[in-house]
Amino acid sequence: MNHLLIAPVLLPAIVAPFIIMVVRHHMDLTRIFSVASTVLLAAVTLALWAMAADGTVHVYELGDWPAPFGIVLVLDRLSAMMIVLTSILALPILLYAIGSGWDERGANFHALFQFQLMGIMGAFLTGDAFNLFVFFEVLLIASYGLMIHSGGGRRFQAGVQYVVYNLLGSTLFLFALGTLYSVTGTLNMADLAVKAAEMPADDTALLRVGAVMLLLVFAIKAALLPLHFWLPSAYANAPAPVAALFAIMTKVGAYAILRMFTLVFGPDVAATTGLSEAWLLPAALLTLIAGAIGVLGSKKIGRVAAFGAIASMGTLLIAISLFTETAAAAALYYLVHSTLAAALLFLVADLVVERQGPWIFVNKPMAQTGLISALFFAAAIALTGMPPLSGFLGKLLVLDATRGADLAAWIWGVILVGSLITIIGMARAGSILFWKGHGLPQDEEEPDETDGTETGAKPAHLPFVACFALLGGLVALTVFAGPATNYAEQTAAQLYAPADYIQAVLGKEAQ
Amino acid sequence: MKLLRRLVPHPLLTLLLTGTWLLLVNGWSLNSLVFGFMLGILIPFVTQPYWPDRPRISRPFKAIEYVLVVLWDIVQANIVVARIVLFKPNSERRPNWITIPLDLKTPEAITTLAGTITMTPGTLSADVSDEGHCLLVHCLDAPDPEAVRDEIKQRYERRLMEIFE
Amino acid sequence: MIETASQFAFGCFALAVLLNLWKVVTAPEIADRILALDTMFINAIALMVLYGMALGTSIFFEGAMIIAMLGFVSTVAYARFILRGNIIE
Amino acid sequence: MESLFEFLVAAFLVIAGIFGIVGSYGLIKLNDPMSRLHAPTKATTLGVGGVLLASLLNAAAFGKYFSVHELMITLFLFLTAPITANFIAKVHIHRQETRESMPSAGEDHHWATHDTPEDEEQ
Amino acid sequence: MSLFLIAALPFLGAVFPALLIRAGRNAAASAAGLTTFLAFTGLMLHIPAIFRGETVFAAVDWLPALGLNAHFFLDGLGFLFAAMILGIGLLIILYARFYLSREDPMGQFYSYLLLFQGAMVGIVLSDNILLLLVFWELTSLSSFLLIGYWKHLPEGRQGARMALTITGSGGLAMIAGMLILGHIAGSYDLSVILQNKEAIQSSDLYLPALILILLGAFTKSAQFPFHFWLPHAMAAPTPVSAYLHSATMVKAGLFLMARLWPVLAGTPEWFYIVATTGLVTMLVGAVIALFKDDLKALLAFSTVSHLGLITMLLGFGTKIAAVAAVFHIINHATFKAALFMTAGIVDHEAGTRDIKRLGGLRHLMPVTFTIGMVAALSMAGIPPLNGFLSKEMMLEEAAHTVWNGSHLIVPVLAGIAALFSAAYSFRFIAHVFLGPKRSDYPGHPHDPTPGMWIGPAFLVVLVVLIGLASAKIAGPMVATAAGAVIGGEKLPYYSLKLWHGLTPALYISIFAVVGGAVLLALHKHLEKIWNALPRPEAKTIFEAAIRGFTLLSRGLTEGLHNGMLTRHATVMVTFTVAISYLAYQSGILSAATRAVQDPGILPVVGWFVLVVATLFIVAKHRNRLLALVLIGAVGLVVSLSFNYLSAPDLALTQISVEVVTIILMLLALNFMPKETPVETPAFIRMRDGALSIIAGLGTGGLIYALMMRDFAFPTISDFHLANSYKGGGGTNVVNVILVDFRGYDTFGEIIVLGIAAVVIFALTEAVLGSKVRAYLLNREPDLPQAGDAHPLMMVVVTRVLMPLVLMVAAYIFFRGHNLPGGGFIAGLIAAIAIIMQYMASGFSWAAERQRFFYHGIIGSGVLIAAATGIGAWFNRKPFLTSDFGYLHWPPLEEFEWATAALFDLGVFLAVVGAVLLALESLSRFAWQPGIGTEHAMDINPARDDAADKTGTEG
Amino acid sequence: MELLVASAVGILTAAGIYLILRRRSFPVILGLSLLTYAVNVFLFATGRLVSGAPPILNKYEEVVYTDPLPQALVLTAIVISFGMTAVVVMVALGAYLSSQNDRTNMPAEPEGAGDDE
Ligand code: NA
Ligand code: NA
Repeated sequence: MNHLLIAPVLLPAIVAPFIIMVVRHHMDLTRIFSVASTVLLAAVTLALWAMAADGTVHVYELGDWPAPFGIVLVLDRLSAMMIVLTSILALPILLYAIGSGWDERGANFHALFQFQLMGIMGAFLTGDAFNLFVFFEVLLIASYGLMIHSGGGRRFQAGVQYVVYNLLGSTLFLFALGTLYSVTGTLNMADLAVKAAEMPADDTALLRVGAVMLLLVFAIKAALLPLHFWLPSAYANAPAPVAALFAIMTKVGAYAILRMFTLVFGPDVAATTGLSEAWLLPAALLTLIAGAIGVLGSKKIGRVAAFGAIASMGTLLIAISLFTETAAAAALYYLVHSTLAAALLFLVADLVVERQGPWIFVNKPMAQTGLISALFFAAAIALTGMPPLSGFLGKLLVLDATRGADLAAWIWGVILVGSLITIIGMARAGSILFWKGHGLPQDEEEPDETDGTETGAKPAHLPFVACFALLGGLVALTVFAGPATNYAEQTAAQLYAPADYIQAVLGKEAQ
Repeated sequence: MKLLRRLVPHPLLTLLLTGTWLLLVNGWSLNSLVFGFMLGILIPFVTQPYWPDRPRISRPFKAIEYVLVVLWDIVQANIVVARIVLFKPNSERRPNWITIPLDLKTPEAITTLAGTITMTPGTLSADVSDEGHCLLVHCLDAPDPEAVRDEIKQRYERRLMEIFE
Repeated sequence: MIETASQFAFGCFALAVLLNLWKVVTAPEIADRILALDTMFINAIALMVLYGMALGTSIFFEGAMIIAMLGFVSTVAYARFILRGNIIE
Repeated sequence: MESLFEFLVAAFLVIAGIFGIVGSYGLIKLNDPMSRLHAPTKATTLGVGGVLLASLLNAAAFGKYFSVHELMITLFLFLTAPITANFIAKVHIHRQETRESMPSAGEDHHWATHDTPEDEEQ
Repeated sequence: MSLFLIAALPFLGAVFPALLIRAGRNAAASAAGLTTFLAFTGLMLHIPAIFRGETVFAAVDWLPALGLNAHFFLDGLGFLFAAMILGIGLLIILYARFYLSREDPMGQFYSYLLLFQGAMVGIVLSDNILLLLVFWELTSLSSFLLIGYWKHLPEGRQGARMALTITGSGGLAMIAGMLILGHIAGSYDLSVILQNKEAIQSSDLYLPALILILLGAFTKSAQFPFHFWLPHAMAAPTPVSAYLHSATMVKAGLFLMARLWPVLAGTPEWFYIVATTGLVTMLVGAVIALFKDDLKALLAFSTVSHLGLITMLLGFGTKIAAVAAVFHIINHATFKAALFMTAGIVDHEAGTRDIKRLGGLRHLMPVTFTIGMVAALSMAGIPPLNGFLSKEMMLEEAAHTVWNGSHLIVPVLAGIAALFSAAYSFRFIAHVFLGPKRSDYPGHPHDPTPGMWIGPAFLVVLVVLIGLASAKIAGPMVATAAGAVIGGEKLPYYSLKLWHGLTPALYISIFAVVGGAVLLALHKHLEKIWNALPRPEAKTIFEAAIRGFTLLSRGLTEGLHNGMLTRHATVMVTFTVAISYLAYQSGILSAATRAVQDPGILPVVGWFVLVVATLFIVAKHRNRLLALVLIGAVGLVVSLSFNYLSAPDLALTQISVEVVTIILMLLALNFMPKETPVETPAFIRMRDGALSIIAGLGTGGLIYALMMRDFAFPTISDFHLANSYKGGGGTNVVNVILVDFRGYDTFGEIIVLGIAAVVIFALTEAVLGSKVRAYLLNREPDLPQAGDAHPLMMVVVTRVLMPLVLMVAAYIFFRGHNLPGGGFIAGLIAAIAIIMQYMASGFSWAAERQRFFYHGIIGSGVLIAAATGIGAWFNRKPFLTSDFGYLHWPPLEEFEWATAALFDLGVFLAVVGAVLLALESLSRFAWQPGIGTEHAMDINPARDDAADKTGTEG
Repeated sequence: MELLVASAVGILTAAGIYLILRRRSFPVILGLSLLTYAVNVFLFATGRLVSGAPPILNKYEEVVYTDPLPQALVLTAIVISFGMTAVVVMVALGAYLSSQNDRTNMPAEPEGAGDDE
């Protein structure tokens, strides 16, 4: 029983109310606490990662009630990886928000940010299906607040859509959980796994409905076509740091699919076979195409980033939808990559928007063009899966892992053609933004006078530090691709051998 | 004494609340009494800002008499109204507005009167005048509005004057 | 005897609820609808108490009390909305 | 003795039922809005009161314990029903009546519901 | 020098110029030149080993899971290319230093150039085809930057994007091809793949792999029909053109074909695809080149043609043809780089590269003329220059090639191509340098500084030397490289010399040279014919295609993701229903195990009320207030149903939440339209209705099916019932679940509420901080307002009611653990008590008397709940472990204490704070100056009369 | 009884979804409220229907209790959806006030920007 397991949830859960209560009116203090908490969170998650790396499944029984009767937290390689990814993503984004002044453009940014982290951490760590719902709601409601942070008509309208759409999703989640409980009499994920495996062969219809509704819920979060419609306007209208943080939100959906459909409704569970074969992969392929086409067809830089995120989710979901161990390993590597890459692209897009507005159109050279265009180039390379960054490696891994699939030719074709369209789209956006209208760049860069950076004391380099930190993450993921894929393989192996997980959670009661 | 007044701004309310607690827990025990009394002190203290002035009740025993009178009237009038509702054709009914000039001044007293009027069937307090000197009452069936007005003033307002002012 | 009377009362209040519903749906004026809904709340209180009595339990008491307490709040809110637009001003 | 209580409980229940139904019936039968307001606020209040008395008596006579908390419901109904009626009446006056259609407000100018901001400026 | 270092040096070199931007042009050029020189020197150190026929390896694992590893090797072929890349690179770096103007950002240029150089070196040194792919795509990216270097030129941007699109798509195809190839061979390492010719060529996947890989090679090497990007890439500065199109980028495709020659070549598929493509490209490029007036365009198409030539040679699949290909690669690199640089000099000095405006430069720029002439003659295939030698070898091989039974077709077409090749080469000399001096050059032509001509001059010297003493100078190199191409097998007999006797090749060659001269003489007439011919302009087609696709994408994207929530929700519901149905019908529904319960009268009445009210809401939803009133009825029935169905806690919660929700909605509705207009046509409403009914049938059917069956396994709540009192200390099992068994859910739940309030607060701040504030301050009520905002009766009753309701809240709170109730319901009730006060006396009046700040209440609620949970740590128990016990303080009776109550207090506070913060925020929207009063009630005769007496108020 | 509850869930769902598909934010919010009722009753009913057996432990006699767990889940769901409703109401209000328009569909964006070459 290691209390460290609850720390990723508790730390932000305590810091956020503290910020609200005590330092709400002192921006500097708020920032210090927010950053300190996030740094600490990163340290905690890294420690947990180290704990999980040897393959042990750690269980924390909340309220000292044994599973499946109480709620348990479960730390395995996958959840450890996800919480580390979240915290190391959060830190640069937070620095960006501070550096760009986004955090002062509305109230309570930092509290909501911490709450958002709390929700994500909770979702990754829980071993209980209903508790997963609760933490989905925590992260969603925080995201509603962040999404509309600093207001504005269009942002509110996009906010309405985002909230309504996700409320529909939450409702579906409850329908699914109700169905599963009503059939199996349990909510604990490991226990559900035991029950699903023992389900009588002549009584599968209702369990299947519950399972597939759950899959659809997660698919909404993961922006699977045709459930992805919430994403473009939400991401494109959200404040940039928020959109960047949202890069992990789609991954929550991907994570949940991986978790539930390996542990509970895995390939070996007779009662739920064939739930997704017919449609999940085709939908993922269409997601990738829709994202790629969106990148090419977008008129705003923010939407380019949003569709880029959708395209990357398409690739990720293709790998996940095969439900094989090797594909899962590829998916996990790609997941980390695409999170960092999408976040980077959102931040870079914001650097552009701050200087010349949201449209892909240029009428004046902007400050720091060189740096920004280099970052954009890097982000675009990463997201389109061009070498040398990890996107290319991820793409190769996915292609390699899918070669045995029935639809391999389709998968390859879609991934490669999708890449091409994305490349064309990114090249188009980049060349218009950074080349067109930029005659010969001035050596003397004018200080940036646009609003949002008017606070003199603000360190203007912080946004760039944040971007380079994310880029550094991508580079590290590229250079250390060997160890990274090794971890991904071990994680996938653990996922596809759920007996250990079940044993760890249910203890002696496991059969 | 001043401290006590600040701590227990509405002694009657404290008693009422203590009684309420005993009613709520539906039983009598020392624990309940002590706890109810604690809450009875705490809650008026917390809500004091919303009830800054203190209503005077000069003759509490008159209040008991008043309650009994009203209860009796309610029972009686209920039957009357039931008969009107059930058996009297709408065309024979004489609904009417009545204006009751008020001698009562304090809001608590006026409210009690208005409440009484509403709770006794057949009459209903609808409004007060813009400076609070008259009460607007609606009668379900009042062929003789003056009689109703006089009865209200006699039967209720007089007693309330004694209790409140 | 209590059993029969209780059935009678059940029937009366159930019918009353249906009459309220009729009024809620058909009344021409919003004030009448609010009134009918308020009456429905009160009839519901009666039904709850009756049901608790029939089962010999006091478990429904709080429900009834809270409806008595709060039904009024929403009625006043509706009315205030019509009167003033802003219900908290 | 028990049968007396039984009779009383039954009687209260019957009375309650009758007043309950009369109240809601009045809501439909009475033909003008202000009159309709009388029916429920009076009859229903006694209707519920009857049920509560029956319940109280029933518990006292036949239950395992003495139960008085039903009085709380009565207390709340008596406190709130006049306010409800007052507000619905005000809605009626506001929407259906004018200053002219109302009876005189005695020594004051008009009724509070018809008080408009312009009057306050005078 | 380690191959790693050789491959890495250019990349390091790419970093320095970027860092040295401010140090000046020379610094940037020197840094670039130095790193390239170092790499070149390092490469040269391997000469002995390479010429001994050895292969140098350097390997480190990168991504072993995939088989993508940093494995490098250096053999003859790699050496040849690396030498060209680095050697010509050095010359280009020198040339560019003088070519680029002061305004061009020099650091950027050298960074891009070295990035590109590194990618090229990487390609030719890779021993791993996945690694090769990495570098391959990098060349596409870096060439994109180089071609688009002059950002202000639209042609530059278009050319860059076109190049990226074409070569990028080829690269993507090649990824697939390489993955297949590696799959067949069982390894992605070239050294392994090259040993597996049999396996590869007999595999079913050979043809797909071949086609996909060739797509990559052909696009990169500008083979017909992908050739059109190359001329448009000429928008780049000339040093870039010279580099990319002589020795490097376009040669990458050739390199790849040569590299994989041992395992891919020799099959009919290879021959017909590769040789034919090469032949056609050679011909098409040569013909077009003759009619280009832009010097660089002429050279570009000539490059296309020569690339076709080499491709064709590789396509022949014979060893001797491979030797010829290697030899021509070297020769083409030398004369073409020189020619591009010459063209650049002309452009730089004369101010134009339009042949029509040039001529007679021989007099003004003798050095340039000499260099250009020699190089062009080599390109024309005139002896004794090196171009002649390899062209002869090509023609010789062509003369022996049978294409689909025909002995003539290849030699004839090759001869025609050679003819045009001679013609445009002559034109380059004649129309630029020869003829009379003109008076209308845009610039002032003269020979440039030596820095610019040293590079091409050096190359021209090579051109001559190789021509004259080919066996000595180029022989070993050709042998080594060709040996590598043919896979280390024994080289066939060949000799690199000028005179081979009267071979068919010589006749064709003579025909070509003479014919070329004739064509040049007839150029004016031919040009007329050419211009009259209809010919598809590849660029236009490509641009139209891309533009069309972009517009299509835009249409699809904007059309589908247009923020139509109605449509998006429709799709979502439809999809959900369809997929759920599929899942249902593919399973087996067991027989019902439970009996239907007979409903009494109450459930039927309740059901009826609920259904009528619900349907009526749908029918009347346009009247928003009415809909809210009806929602109240639905809420009431739901609450009663919970009560009836043994869930008193739910009933209490439902009814309290209901009240608060309605208040919230009424507050919002105040600002919004009171009616919803009819906007959707009837058929859409019908469709929505049908969809809704199907969804309703789905959920209704599902819950019915669930209710009619028992749990398949014993439910975990048996444990909760059994342990609620023993282990949780409470008899209300629902409450014990909430605060104990599943207290963590509740912890999350209060945080949701807290966040909701924080969000609402932030939103309010945002709205009131915007221009909306002015609108709100001046907003007139949209419905007539009644008088008497704070009625006397309401205020007085509230004063009594509020403490009573708070008392009830306390009661509900304390009994919750054992009887229906608990912190959440108590919190709602307490909040409603305060709302009553707000409604009675108004926001301003009540807020002034507000003693607690809601942010603080929420925060303390969450913190108390968290602290209660953490408290368990001191007991060495996990978070949220509860404890309870009994206390006896005489004279009081024994009573129970439970940490769950403290947790519940946290819940209580969070709920109170959240609800009130939300409502307070909403109330702030309505605040206008003068709206509040100093009095609790508007009318108070006691107050007014007292004031009258003292005369303080009128 | 089961049929009543199931049909109520179905009707509430259908009404809720129908309203969510309307074009103005207010009916959408009404629809969400109805849908919330539907899902809460659904979730509640997964514990099967029992009347008169609330899960309040009786120390004195052996009695049957209904399944308490779905009740706890519904309570959590009610609270969460209350928070969500509050937020969606406010966001919709913010959207309306900021753009004087309560349509849920986003208006087409002004053709603010030029095109590529
Ligand atoms: Na009355
Ligand atoms: Na415990």
